[in-house]
Amino acid sequence: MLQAYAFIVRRELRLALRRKGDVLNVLVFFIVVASLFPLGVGPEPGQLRAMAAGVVWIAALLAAVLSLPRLFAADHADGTLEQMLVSPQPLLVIVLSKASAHWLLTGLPLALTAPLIGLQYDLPTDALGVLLASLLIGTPVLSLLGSAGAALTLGVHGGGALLGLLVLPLFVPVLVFGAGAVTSTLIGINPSAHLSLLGAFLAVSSLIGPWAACAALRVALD
Amino acid sequence: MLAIVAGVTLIAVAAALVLNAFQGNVVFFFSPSQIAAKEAPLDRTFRVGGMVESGSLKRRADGLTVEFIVTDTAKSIPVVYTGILPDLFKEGKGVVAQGKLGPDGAFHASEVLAKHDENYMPPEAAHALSKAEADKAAKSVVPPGGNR
Amino acid sequence: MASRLLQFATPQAFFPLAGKLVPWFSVLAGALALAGLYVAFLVAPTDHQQGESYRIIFIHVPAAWMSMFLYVVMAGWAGLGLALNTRLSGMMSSAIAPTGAMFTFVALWSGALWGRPTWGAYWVWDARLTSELVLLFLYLGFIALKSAIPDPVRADRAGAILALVGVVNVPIIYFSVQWWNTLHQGASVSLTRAPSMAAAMLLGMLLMALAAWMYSIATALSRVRSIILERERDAEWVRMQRSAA
Amino acid sequence: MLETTALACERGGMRLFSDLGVALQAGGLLRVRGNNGSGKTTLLRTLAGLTRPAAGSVRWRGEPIGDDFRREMLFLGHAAAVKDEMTVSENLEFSSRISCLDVAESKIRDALECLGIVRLADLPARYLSQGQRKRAALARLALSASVPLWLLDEPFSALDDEAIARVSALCAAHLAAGGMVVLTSHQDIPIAAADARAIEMRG
Repeated sequence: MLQAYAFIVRRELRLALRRKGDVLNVLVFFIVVASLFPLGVGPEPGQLRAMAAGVVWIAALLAAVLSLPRLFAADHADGTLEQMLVSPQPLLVIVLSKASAHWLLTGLPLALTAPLIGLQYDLPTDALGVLLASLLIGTPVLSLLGSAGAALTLGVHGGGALLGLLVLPLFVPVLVFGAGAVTSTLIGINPSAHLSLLGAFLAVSSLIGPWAACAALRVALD
Repeated sequence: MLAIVAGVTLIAVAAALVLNAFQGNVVFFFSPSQIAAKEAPLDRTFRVGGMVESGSLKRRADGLTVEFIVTDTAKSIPVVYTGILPDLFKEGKGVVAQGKLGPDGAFHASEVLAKHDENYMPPEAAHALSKAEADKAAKSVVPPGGNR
Repeated sequence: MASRLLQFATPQAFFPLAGKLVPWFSVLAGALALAGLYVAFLVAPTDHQQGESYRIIFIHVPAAWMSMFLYVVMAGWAGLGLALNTRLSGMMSSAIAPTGAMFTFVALWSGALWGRPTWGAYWVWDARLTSELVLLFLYLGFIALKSAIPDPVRADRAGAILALVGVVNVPIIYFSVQWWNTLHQGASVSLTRAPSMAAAMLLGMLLMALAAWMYSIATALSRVRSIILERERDAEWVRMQRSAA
Repeated sequence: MLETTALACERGGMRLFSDLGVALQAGGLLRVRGNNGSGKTTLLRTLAGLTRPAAGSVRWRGEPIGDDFRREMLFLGHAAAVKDEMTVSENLEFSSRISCLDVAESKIRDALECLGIVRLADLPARYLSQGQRKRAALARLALSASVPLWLLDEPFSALDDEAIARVSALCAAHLAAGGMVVLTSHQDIPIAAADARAIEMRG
């Protein structure tokens, strides 16, 4: 089981690295969106610091939604997804390895670059640490629930926007606790409550997301 | 079978984390006693919460800066605020202010928040209630979240 | 008893039954609404703090209750359809969704209109209004997904999965917004938990809630009839129905 | 081994076939004939467990089909299931590993040799012709002797005569070794089989 998980993830990474563009596009999109806000809202440090967490988190959400359709679409088009469904591997393993690969290619890079953007927004160092922590806990949720959304809209006309409409409401708790953790450090409140709630939501999503993705894939390929 | 075990552990982890979030000293704001006991951060903005002491509201000559005293019936702290007070701000009612401790020991607020409660009842019942509230408020006030 | 009930599970058998029930529920909804409005505006006293503007509660609260109740019912029907592969359940969930979305929209607007006199702003990022807004997005997502998928069988199942994921998340979303709201808005010191509702006010609200419920059943049943006709249009019994009419 | 009872399938609300009973024993070959849209592919996908039947059931060794069944079944659909970004041998290696087949490098090359495309082994699949892609997909048959049930949807489409001969030889060998093959095809390709049967799908 674990072995199958490993080599499917390796296959996903190998495929992604052969199409470097996709991975970099998501990262550049994240940086561009996060850098647009000061241009739109004005460079006043106090203001930027207050909204930094929200901006970074929303940019991460949008970047994730942008990259979700590719999770299954290419394999669906050339028939390899169908082969995975008839293979002896439990569908849960396939969905989990796809979601993990998506996180390694989008969630993780976003989390690692976020502190740089936080500096742009004049965030103090301890807030940067909490920003990184909140993203590391929160971005897997984007991949887990996102994979369910991608499976539901597989092959559906207008999938991209529809996918956004489906998953963004489900990401509200991640945005609330993720951004909340950072802003609370700015006003002297201990962020542990936010981070542990974020972790709780991650645990719940790792239950709901894969179940929904498996059911949705079976429906999509019926 | 494995899926069920994984499912149960995930739910258990989620529940544990949620409980942990509540037990932790979830401070919405610091009470005047905590500030007096030096628990609040000195060089950083934080929030103070308590009751506005009746009769303590004073407006300075410049017409914009106000001073009032926030108390939790044990300790109290003077607050200085430049700006328009929210229309629900009343003496004797609860308030939360965000700002920093000044060198003069007063709390310089950058933001003052007030919130009305959701009780709806005819005027007569309200008078009876507010009289009871006043007596109770004098005895003890506990901010939500019960920090240690 | 169950076998007798099951025979209504096929769309063809359910179609005439729904037809008979719709008028009953509509009349019931109308009567309850009239009684509720009468109590709300003529019997219930004014409020000590907000005077007359609080009367919007008779629209806002029932609508909010219905918006959440209907989502659970919709998810229930959808889940049933997914598990038992019965077509009628999927149709019922599609029939309920628009009414649920409408009540959410009404709850949002009445909440906003109410916020104007009390909090001084049309839109207030209050926990209830915000989580209600997210609930509206969940409804719209469900309706959009089902209309985007051409094949009705797949649409029902995909919609069911989304509804089930949503129904688990609704309490979590409400809780997270509640938590976020108390921090943003600043938690004021809460004193005693006084009795919050006068008897007459409670009665008005319950009557309006029941009226809303009857209305939902009536609209859902009439909407499911049109869905059945649409889905079964090339079925034998529908053609006979049309030729007879 | 493989049997269906009162099987019925629908597509887009239209009933394709109903009350279909099929049984297949070791060494059995089943051809599924029928014109376009008669439900051949739907039947195969139902046997593979991809499509949920409207009524009836599919059983393997007396049990409803599930995870264990997929360990003993190979399904090749219309799509060649080959990734453009990966080379031919990488594709075969992945599809074999995911089917829990033992995948030594030499075995991969033998399988490609068996389908006559070993010289394309290190070429990204993007550059293959339609027929070559089909051969790359069918190369898995050469590695799947240990998989009892083969479900092949139009295995001979887009293949030239030489490839057709190679594939039918593979099928014959599999049947002789006690395996089972269910295939749909418009061409009547002779395959030596002890117990060969056919069903006609009426549209």
